[in-house]
Amino acid sequence: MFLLTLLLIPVIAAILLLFVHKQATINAITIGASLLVLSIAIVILNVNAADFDEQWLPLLNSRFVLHTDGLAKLLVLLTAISFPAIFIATQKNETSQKNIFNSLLLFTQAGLLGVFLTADALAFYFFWELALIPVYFLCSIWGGEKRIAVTFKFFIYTFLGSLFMLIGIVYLYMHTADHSFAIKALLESRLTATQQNSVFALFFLAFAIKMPIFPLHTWQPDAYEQSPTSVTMVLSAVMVKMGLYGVIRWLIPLFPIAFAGHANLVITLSVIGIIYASFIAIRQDDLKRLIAYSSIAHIGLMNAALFTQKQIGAQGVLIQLFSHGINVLGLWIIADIIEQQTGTRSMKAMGGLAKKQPTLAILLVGFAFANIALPLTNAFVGEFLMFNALFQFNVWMAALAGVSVILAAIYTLNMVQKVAYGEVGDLMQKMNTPSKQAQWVLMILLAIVFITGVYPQFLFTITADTLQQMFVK
Amino acid sequence: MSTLEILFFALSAFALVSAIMVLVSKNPIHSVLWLILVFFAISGHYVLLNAQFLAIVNIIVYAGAIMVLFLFVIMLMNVKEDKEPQKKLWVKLVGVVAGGSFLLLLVALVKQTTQIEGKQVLLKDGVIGLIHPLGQVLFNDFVVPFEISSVLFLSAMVGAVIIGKK
Amino acid sequence: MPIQYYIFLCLGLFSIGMVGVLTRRNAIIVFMCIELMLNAVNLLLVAFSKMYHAIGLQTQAGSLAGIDAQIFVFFIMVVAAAEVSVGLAIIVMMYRNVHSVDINFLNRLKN
Amino acid sequence: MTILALDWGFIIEKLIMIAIIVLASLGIALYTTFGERKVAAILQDRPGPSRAGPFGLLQPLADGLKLIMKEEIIPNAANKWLFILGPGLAMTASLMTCAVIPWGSAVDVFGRHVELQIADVNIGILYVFAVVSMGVYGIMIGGWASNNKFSLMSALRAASQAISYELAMGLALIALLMTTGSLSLKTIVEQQIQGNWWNIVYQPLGFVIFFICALAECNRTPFDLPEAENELNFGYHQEYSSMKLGFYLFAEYINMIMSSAIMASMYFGGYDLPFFNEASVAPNIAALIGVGTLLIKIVLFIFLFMWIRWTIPRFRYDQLMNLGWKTMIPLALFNMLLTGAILLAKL
Amino acid sequence: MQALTNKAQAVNRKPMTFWERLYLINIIKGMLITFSHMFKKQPTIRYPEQKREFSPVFRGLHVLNRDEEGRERCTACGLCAVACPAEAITMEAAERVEGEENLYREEKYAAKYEINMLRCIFCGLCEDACPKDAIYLSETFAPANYTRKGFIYGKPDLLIPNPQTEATAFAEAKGV
Amino acid sequence: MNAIIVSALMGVIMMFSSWIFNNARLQKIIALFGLLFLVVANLAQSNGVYTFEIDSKGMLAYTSLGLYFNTILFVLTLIYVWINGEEIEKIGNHSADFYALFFFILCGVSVLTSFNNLLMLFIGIEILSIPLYILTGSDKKNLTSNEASLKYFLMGSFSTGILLLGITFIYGATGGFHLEPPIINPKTGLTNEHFLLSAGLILIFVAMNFKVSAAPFHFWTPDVYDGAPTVFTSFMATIVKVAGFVAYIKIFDAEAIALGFAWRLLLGFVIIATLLVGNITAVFQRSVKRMLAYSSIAQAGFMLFALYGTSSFNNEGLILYAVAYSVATIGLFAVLIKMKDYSFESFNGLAKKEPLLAFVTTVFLFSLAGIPLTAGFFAKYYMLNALLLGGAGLWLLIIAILFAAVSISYYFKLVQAMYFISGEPALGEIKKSYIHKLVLLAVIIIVLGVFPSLLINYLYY
Repeated sequence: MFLLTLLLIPVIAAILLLFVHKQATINAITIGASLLVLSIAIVILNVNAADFDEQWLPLLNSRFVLHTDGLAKLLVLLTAISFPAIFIATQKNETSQKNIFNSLLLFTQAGLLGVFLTADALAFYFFWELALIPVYFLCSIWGGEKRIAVTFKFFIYTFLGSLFMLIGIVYLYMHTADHSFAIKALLESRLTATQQNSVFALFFLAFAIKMPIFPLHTWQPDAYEQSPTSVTMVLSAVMVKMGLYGVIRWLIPLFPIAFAGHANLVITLSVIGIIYASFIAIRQDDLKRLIAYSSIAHIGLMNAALFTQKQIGAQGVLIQLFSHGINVLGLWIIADIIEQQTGTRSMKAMGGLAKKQPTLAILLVGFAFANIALPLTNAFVGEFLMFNALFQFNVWMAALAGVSVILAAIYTLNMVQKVAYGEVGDLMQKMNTPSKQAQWVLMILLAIVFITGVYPQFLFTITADTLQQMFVK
Repeated sequence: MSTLEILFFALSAFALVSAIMVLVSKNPIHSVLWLILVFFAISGHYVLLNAQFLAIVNIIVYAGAIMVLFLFVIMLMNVKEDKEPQKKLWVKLVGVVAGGSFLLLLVALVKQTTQIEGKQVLLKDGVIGLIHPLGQVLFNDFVVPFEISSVLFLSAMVGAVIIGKK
Repeated sequence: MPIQYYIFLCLGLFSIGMVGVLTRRNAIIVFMCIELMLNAVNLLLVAFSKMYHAIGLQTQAGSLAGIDAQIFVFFIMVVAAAEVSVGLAIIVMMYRNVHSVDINFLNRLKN
Repeated sequence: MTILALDWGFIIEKLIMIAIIVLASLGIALYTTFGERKVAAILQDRPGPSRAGPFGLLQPLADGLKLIMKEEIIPNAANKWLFILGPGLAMTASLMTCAVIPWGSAVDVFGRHVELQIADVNIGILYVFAVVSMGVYGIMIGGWASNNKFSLMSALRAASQAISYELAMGLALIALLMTTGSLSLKTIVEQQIQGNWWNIVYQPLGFVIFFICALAECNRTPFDLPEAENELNFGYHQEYSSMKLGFYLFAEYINMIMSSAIMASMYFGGYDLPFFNEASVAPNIAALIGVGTLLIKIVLFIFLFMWIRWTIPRFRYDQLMNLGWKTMIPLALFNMLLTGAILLAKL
Repeated sequence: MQALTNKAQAVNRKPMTFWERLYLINIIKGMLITFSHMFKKQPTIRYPEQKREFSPVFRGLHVLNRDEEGRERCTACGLCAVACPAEAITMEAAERVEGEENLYREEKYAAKYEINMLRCIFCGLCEDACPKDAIYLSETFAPANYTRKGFIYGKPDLLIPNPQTEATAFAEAKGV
Repeated sequence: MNAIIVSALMGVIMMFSSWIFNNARLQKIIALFGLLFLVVANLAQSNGVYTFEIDSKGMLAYTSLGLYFNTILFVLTLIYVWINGEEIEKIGNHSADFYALFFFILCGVSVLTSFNNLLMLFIGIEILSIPLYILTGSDKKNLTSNEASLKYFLMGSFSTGILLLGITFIYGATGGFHLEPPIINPKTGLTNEHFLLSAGLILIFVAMNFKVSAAPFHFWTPDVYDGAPTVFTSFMATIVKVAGFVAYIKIFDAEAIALGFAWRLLLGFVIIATLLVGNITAVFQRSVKRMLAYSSIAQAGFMLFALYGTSSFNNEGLILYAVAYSVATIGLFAVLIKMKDYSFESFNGLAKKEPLLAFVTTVFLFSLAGIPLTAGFFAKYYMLNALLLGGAGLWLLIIAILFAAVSISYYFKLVQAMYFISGEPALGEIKKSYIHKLVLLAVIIIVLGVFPSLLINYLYY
């Protein structure tokens, strides 16, 4: 029951919001609900909550199961942190029909939590889509000029991917002994190598699109750019993690042979993606696009590390899942503050943030360091472990991927340079002090960045069981 | 060649030629008349097969009622030869080729079917074409479809009224 | 008479009807060709019926084998009559409005 | 050669009979035209044709001669083949009906046992229906081929009228067939001879419907819309002349004779002379008496036809259709249901 | 207005009763009426053989009369032409010459005497007007003709046969 | 038998009520009660209460599946009439006659769900088709309606001809019309001996594809659906189509196994062609009505999956698909009727003006697109299951999925128009109660989208 409340709170709050029109109440409900979720998430971290297990579709032998393990806890925590952060940081933003906007975001949250918590393949698919559809509406209604086409592309891509996954699920379902969707049952379905290969491809397509991995990434920069920033935050902080979550939760245990067999290919693609995204990020003028491409690069690295099948790589990825979310969230919030106040995303028009708003500039620099994965920041530990694994897997790959660190440094610092330093741009003149709440949120996030950077052990502890499961064979 | 065979081939040739004339005739009225001849030929076949009831019903229903309606409608519309819409030549060619290949395919299929090899059709004899056994079977074994077909007629009637009313 | 002869004859008639449906544009003629097809089917059914009757008679005198096909033919005729009434009503309705029985009348207008 | 193995005697017998019946029908038809004029005259208080021969008895011959001698005209714009086919069809269809009518019981001629019926098919009535439905074509084709709008209109009227009333006619007959259980006219007649009553007693309503429909089928007044002079000039045979016109006229009269014969056979005992014991005379004589009886019945019916013609005015077209569809068919259905109910009750 | 007869009836607009709507009774009534005519006397007269009696006042074709000796009575006085309302009569007079006494009764006679039968209305006024009893209307009527000219009757057509020379014809013409 | 007799009787009652009562409202109420009665009668039979005990001599065979389909289709018709009653009244002044035709169609439906003899199949299909020809042409002054009706009629009769030839061949091969699995040695499969039988089956296959508008025999569908009055298109595309599928499954469940691999190949080809034609063409349509016509072809492609194998998923899937697809389509057409014109542009900004209506429409579209939480998802899911259990290769599933994704593009075009493009919607007058009826449909879809067992469980009771 306890786990179910995690899903119910956002859903109930979302439905409530549909009937509320007063700005203050809207904010109160939204933030209250998300904070409630956060508190429960923190409780779960320490208490092992009992599984929620109910009959759902008796004919299909599908059960509604919510189950926590380290991976789930970690990502639930990330989600639970992200949403209040987003809501608080953006609560002053002017949005038409804010109640619906927030309501849809809360639905997304429920979907995401469901994805991370469920232990039933069919329910997993359900939540996967549930997380997507509100985003489609959010982006299409409140997005930028080209929102309709771009969001549609995004939607089609991800939906198509998920449909492939659905076939995979159906296929697996058919090969379980008693036709069940439960993960345990799926794990017991021993597929032959060829079967594994094909089903692996179906699943991986869905995850690869979500992450996204080169060459399936084309939807991402456009979508990030055109979406309203709150949504972009959700997308890049949490949603992309769905892909990696899927790889860890489904691909590795279910298709070990295929997983190993495809490692070279996937890692190559990932590395190409890393380099490619980094180079493009360097050339970007648009702040949001820059962050987007940087995100592609980071996710690519995580994916590559996962496919090395090395324990340290996996450990790194597990940490980085959380860290990257926090970092990127911070960057987005700052980018949003700037955009909200200056009305531009072009870095050319910026500059001199440090002079106008030193606090904000400091925060920006902090998150930028985390993005480059400087030591002491949270990302350092993860990236270090991941490179280690890559190095063990293939030196050349590691070397190539290593280039990305340098590139990341180039574009991130370039961004900091353009935004924070130099002459105060015309538009920058309009810059006011961001709201108290936003500043607090950023500070807390930055605090998390450094705390986990210095003391990553707590993340290791949470994910230890997952890691053990992955490599117990 | 026995009389029956001569009759069979004569009627078949007659039917086929008339059927082709239905297609070829430009004037719709001529088509109708040729079609009536086809029906007569088919009725002749029925007689040959000793399906008397069907032979006569065929004439009453098809030649007597249906074709009169056709003729009636064509005359009512006064469709003239020169007003007759024509399809393009290639469409016609494609149609002929399609029909021809359909025929060839099925004929080839039938030729290779071993199941019916040497099976003979009983001509002239047999009581099943007579009205008495037919009536018995129709009202015993086939009474349900018979009754249900009344729904068909009702709907056709309602429909004709709906469509026919101004 | 071998059953094949009947099958070939009926297939011939059926195909002629089909060609008519495909090549003619006058709705009435197309409809007539459909009737021709139905008739070909009827004849074939009767031929089959008599084939099975012959087989039935070999095993049992006075057998009524094959009679169901003739009843089927009867139903086909009857249904065809109902269909014709509706069909001609539709054709007349169309004629009233467009003064044509061309099945592609509207397409012709579009071109 | 199986062709030669046929029963030649049988064929010759039938051929002779066909010849006799056809010629007789033609003769009767010829004299029916005369009768028509005479009856019309009598009903209108005048003597009618009386010049040619005693009482004008040769008048029909003169008329026939005149028709044959007249000039053949085929209109330029007419469809020649169909123009010729039309009257031919009409005539053929009318004459074909007589094949199934039992003209009398059997006679013995030169040692042969000859049934006075061309063909005793077990679907006799259906055959009649089939042939009658063919008759419409003669009118339609002729009317259309004339390329005259009056002819065409008239042909259309004839066709729709025929179709409309054929339905009610069939339904009325079904009720009769339910009681007789046979479609063969011979059987029906024999049932009436052996039974106590003629079918008219069991099926009065059916007979009335059948009779009215027969009037319509023969295009007789009050249903002679196809020939409504005031609207359509002369009707479907407007463009016809000479013997082709004659064929149409003959066809009409032959239809009348045949429908009278059928009605007589089905409802009035056919060649059955009531209160007369056939066994008391030689079979041949009895058969001849039967033929005579039937002929008398036919003549009476024809007289009835004419009597109606000279009494009742023509219907309007919508009245005709209303009568057919809204009165006759429901009535026939009702009759059928009633018969069925009674039959069931008797079971 | 006073009705002349009592046959007029007001139009009955009552809806027909069931039996009336069946029409059958009326049809049978009508048929009985026609049937009853079968037994009525036929008024037909078979014409050339049988002829209808003329009424006593019948006025037919004109006849120019002669006296007992066969002489024409007409003296061409013109009174008949004057009296004729349809102006159908024309005549030309001539004087009797020597030797013609057996032909004409008076000194003056009609050389030409024509009646246009297409104009004549057979009123008989000419007969009334004639002082000499020369013209009177017979009991026959003008036969058909192919031309208009044929209907202009001259003296040869009108004169009654000579009782002296053609006694039988005269008697026949007189219809006695 | 209950359903057949009651529906025929109700048809007659409606016929008479057309001239007894001159009040369209009353007629609608009678029709609704008649439908209710029909549902009750059918349920009674499902529970073993045979009001009319008639020995059909093997012509009809009642299965729980058939009766269940009856119930579903009757309820759908009930809903359809309940929502669209007023629109039906607007077309001519024959509403009672139209209801009568509906009842006759339902009679045909109940024949098609329970036939056990090819003769009954033939009669059932004809009872189903003839009223449809008329409904299509019922907008008498409208040229497109006329032409649609004519085309539908000609194509329908043509396919009937082919069906009959197929039946004849089967008769020639088996000597009977009963639906029995032909005796074919599964080891040797089809040999020369069975050519007649297979030819017959293939011809029936072609004819049935005509009836359910599967490619390449679909070409009449867009014109007919487009030309017919929109209310009736809604009826045709849903209830009638589903009935066609029920019959289709019934025939080929029994007979198709005989064809073995060839059958799979053939069906696979038809499925792919149908999906291809339906989806790709639908993308390029400018009129929503035409788009829905093509989409119904595409959906037929999905329903064809139910024919692929012999698992229980076939029937369950078809039930779900029938309901999901029909409810959504009825709902969409009900919305479409209220639009002044059928272009996509006319939906612009609907969400602003009528948010509830827009939401409901979105639910319908989602269901058609097969998005989770709507009934359409489970429908597609079951079909995929059926396909896999039927032994289809993954490739077929992947093609199906690709086309499902394509279908998103045209369904979402409407969503985009409603929500994301501002404009004045060309919406006619619409009553609150009308929208509430549609909300009920949406609720059905969502409830079934979460708990599809609600529907399927009944099959096994």
